[in-house]
Amino acid sequence: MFARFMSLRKVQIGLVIMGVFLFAAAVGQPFSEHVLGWTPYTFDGNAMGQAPSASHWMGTTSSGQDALSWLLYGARSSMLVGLISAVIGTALSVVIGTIAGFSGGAVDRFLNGVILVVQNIPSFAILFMIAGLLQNANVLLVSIIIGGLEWTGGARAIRAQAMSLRGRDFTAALRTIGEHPLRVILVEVLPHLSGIISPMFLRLIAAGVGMQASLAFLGIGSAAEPSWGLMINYATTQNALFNGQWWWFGPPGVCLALIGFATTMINFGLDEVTNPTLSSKRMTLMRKFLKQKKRQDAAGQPKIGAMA
Amino acid sequence: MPETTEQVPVLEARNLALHFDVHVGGDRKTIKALDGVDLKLYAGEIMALVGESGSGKTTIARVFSLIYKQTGGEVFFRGEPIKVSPRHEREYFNNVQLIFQDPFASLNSLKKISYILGRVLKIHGLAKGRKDVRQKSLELLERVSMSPAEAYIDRYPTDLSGGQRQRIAIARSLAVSPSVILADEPTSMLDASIRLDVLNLLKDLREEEGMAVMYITHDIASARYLSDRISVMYGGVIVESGPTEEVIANPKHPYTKLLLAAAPNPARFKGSGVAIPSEAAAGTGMDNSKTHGGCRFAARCPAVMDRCLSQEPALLELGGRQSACWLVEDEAQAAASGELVSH
Amino acid sequence: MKLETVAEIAHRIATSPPLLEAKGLCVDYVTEAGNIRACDDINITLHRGEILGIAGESASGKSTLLAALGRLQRAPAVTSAGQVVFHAKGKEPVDLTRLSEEQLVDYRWSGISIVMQSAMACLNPVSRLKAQFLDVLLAHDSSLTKATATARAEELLQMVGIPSHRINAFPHELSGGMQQRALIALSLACDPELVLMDEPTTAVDVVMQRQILAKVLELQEKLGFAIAFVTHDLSLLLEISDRIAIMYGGKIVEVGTAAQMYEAPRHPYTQGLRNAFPPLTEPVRKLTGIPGSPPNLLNLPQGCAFAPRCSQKIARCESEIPALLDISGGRAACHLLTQEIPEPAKEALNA
Amino acid sequence: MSIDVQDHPPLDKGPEPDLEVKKQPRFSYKARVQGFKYLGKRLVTYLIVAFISLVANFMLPRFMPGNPADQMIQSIVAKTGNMPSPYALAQIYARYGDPNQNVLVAFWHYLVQTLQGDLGLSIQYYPVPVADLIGRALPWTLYLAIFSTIIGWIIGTWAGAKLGWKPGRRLDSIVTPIAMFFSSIPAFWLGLLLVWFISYKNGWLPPQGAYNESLAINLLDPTFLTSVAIYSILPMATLVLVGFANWMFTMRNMMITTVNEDYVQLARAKGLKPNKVLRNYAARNALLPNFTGLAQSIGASLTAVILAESVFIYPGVGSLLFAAQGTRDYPVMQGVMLLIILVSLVFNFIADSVYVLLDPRTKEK
Repeated sequence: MFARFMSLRKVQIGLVIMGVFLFAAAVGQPFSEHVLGWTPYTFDGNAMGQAPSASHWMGTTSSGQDALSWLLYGARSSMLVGLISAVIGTALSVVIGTIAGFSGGAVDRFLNGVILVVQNIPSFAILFMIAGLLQNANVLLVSIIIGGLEWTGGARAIRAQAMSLRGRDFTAALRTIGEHPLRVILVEVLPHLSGIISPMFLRLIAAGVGMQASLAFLGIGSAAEPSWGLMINYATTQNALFNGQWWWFGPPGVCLALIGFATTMINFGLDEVTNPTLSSKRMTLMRKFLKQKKRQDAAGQPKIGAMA
Repeated sequence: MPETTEQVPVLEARNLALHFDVHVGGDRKTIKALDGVDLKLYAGEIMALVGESGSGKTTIARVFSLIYKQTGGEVFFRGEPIKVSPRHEREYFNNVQLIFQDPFASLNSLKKISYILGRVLKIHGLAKGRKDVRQKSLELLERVSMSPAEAYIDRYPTDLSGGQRQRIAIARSLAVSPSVILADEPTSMLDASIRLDVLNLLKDLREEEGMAVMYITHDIASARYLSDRISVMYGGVIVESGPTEEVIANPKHPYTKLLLAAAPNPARFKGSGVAIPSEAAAGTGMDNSKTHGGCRFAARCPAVMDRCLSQEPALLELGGRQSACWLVEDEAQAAASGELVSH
Repeated sequence: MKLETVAEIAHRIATSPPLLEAKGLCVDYVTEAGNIRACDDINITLHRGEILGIAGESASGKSTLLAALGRLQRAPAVTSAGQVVFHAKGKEPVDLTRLSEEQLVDYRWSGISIVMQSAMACLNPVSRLKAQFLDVLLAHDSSLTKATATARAEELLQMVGIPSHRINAFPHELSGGMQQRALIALSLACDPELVLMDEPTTAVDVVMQRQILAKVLELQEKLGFAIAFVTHDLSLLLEISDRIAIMYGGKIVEVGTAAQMYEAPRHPYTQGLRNAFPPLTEPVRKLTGIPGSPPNLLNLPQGCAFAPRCSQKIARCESEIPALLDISGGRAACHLLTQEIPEPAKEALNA
Repeated sequence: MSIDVQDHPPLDKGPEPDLEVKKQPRFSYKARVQGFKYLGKRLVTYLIVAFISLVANFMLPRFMPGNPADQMIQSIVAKTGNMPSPYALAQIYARYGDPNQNVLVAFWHYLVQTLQGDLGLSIQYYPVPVADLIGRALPWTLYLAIFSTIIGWIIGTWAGAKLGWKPGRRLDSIVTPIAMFFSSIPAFWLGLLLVWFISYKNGWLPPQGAYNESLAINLLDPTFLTSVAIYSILPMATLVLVGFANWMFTMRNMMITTVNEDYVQLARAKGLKPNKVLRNYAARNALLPNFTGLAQSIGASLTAVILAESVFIYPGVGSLLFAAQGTRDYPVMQGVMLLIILVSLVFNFIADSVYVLLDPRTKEK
């Protein structure tokens, strides 16, 4: 299963993109500071609004900041938001979903009510309100709000799955051999939920990254944290696009799109592995097979017609 | 098995009932999955429980394996009421094991056979240390004729055929050396050619280890093949029971007759000159949520009488057999009066 | 219903013209692990008005074959070779495998219809029975009006014992048995010449199964359509089929009348299968089933697919695939039947 | 979206008991009552959400650093040169914390005011009531949200049905990843690109605003309506480009699964025209989840609409919010947030109603 997953082109592309961004988030800052010699906080008075060159590989902003170092610092804050909100959201949905699904009865009704309520709270509105009032939207705040509000879809799916697993014969069988209930959940059942957990985790990463960028673009983000959204915000307010400074305006948007793209690609791959009817590999094989047969038939016998 | 008064059944149900409320589109209704079942299973015997789906046969197995809790009546193990507490439960499951219908669902598909068998051995302290666990697991596999055992132990259930999985499930149950096996349609998901293997395995286990087996099935022919005694269920109650051959050869209850007539019989092959029953009784399975005035089979019964619509027949004794039908009572009375006359 | 003798059945089949012929039919499943041949070189003729039973275990290819006979195989199954010749009434015989979807429309439902295992899954959950009857009736008979088509649909439902007012029901409002009967009524809507039945009674209880089968046999006698009936339950097939084809590992291994299959099956697999159903009326004796498990189609043995489980195999069985050859009164694919064989094996065969 | 299924102990395996006597036609009184019951339950949930957001709206300013009430009064003084009116003062204290008043009493006043539609006065446009500002902006936002979602839905669903009917073709393998990329682009960034390329570089369409400002707002004037349509092309295009792909993917995957269902195969076997099978059998069933998602996503699309508005300086609540953010106009910010929550709840409720009407099976569960 895992080997099949890894062999899919979509998954490979998605994982490579995610890998690159994770790598940039990990080593981008020291690299920018020590190798490039620039940070978003340093201004090169000799190169303001310059196109990519040997000293500024991706050009500079109107005030002489190095675009590449912006991008690298932004990668860190984006990936941090994505990962933290994904971890929080996933943890919440797994815990609440399994407890609801496994306990049933009053506990389940209560938790299901909580899920329904939280599900209907538009997270962006809350985020905007809190961040706007506090005049601060640092990585942690954004992550906590996203993670704390966007777990409901996953929790519902996990609850349903846990309910069906609870009724499944193998869990009943485990009880009759005396297996501890906690072990049944953690060791036997949890692995069955990976098909729900992993796509949810990926979606939450994308949601966190996108939300943080949106806030920063609106100027609600923390101005002290260089991020892609803030970079686009500055580029917009300083008319980068209309001055032809594509190297300033373009890359952060492409980076944001690539993260969303990568997570969608991986999720498509997951779908294909868990549901073979969606397998594009098999579809391609089918098409080839049919084409080949058509060719053979055309060569061999009359194409259509009544029997003599 | 001879039924003597001293003998205490290993498992017994007295007036067992399981009613549950369901919601159908906002309506509450009560489904009577079991509605007063008396049942005894003796050590070393194979008893078949036969009936259509919805008759309650699987529910009985699930009450006996503590998956469902009855809402009425009592269940006994070796004459003692079954207590449900973690400590008692463990001891109980050392004696009573359930084999599920679907071997694809009863084994965790993400765990290897070695893990599945190893866990039960470890939990019950039947083996210590890696080597011992593996050795004992191999022995279990050999006991259900999965040989060479080495070829199977490191595989996943998904690599095995249905019959092989069912053997694994049986092997897991055997690990605790139970005295009763509740086999809930253990062969209905299996291919015909391997079905007999599993049935024979159950038969051998009874012969070699003296286990009692409750064999639940809708296939009356296989019930005949395997069992000593047969109980027929309909609508949550037992309507007929008795020694297998007698019930098959001379069914008393109209429902048993219907089941026998409906079962495919290869001896009636086309061209054999034996007619197949053209139209079985009309109507469908019993709706357990409806209340019934009289006999629950009355609506489908070809021999229905006025009395059947108003009075529910109880399970009556008749020469070592039991049947819940007014016709049988008449017969019994006739026999009794006949005896009187002859005396 | 009148009871035919074995000879009468044989005569009826021999004298009725062919309706559907499979010639060298192969069906492959295209998978990432490689192509799996689910049906391999199938040759069989179905006659007008005949009930042909196709028996086999899981993965024997029986359902795949049935679908391929009606050109209904779905991805990833592909008919990879061979012909399916259909002799429609008043038309030239035609090879169904060479027709386009559009051309097939002429032969669908009025020529060949199908009943599948799960009626609940076969009926469109979001439309009423009426709509599902009307679309097919109107598509195949332009002379019908909505009113006459509705009347016809109601008549069909009554024929299978469903009150005609139920025509306005959604599928989920019917019980399982009713759904199955509605599906059978639907299959007869356009007076088909052949009805393909894929385990039509597996999902219902034994009593309901008997009712449905009785209805099907009654209608078949009245209307005269042919049936290809697939099931894993050989004892059921013995009761209802004129002839039975046994499949194993994607091939037909034996064909013969019900009487032959019951009294003297020739192929060791058929013998095993025949003995795998405990009797209901005959004395009980110890039965053994067939050791081992069904073959893995991805990794078939070199010779006869049944050889690894066969208790009578000879050297040749492991290297050479036996062909389906005429034997007295039927056909079978087994080396034991076509060559000099040692006495003990022969005795076993004749036993 | 899924429906709550009551959890009950499993029955004996096998077909359900025959309940046909009890079954009712689709729109019977009973079925309707069941549908209403379900909707009633949902309504309770939404009321709870609405209440929670009211509480949050009330509480949040009280956790703000500094003293927001005083800050607000100061900025009003700085703006107008006068102290706010006694009415405005009372309101500010009621909403943003009066140390002399009991919190519960303050909450009660706040609640009564809000339910009467009184959201306070804007600071930026003092003394214009927030409700008026929002009332003017909301139609524009709803217009963008509803139309862009519906257009995106139609395009996505149609394309998904086509791709899923015969998947695996070359078209499928090209369109799918491209759509994936588009769906991941942030709306505001794409909007800016479009403005730059279409309006500034080529001057094909107006870059900002909702209509030609020289015209008077008159819904019966065709010139005005044409102008509205032309001005909305760019924001709509942005939202559709970003939004249609998700519909396409779900529809495509639903279609692939549905095409393999027995009833679609049976429809094929019936010899119906392929188009009819596609329409009446495959698409009709595959459409259900997409259809119910539609109303719900209009509410959810507000986020993207707000962002797009700020790019196109479209006079909706997004621009209002953006401006309020810049001037610390808390009453407007809070009003807009409440509104967004309420609007999404309304659309969620519409989605539930549609679901109850559409799927004949819902009521049986």
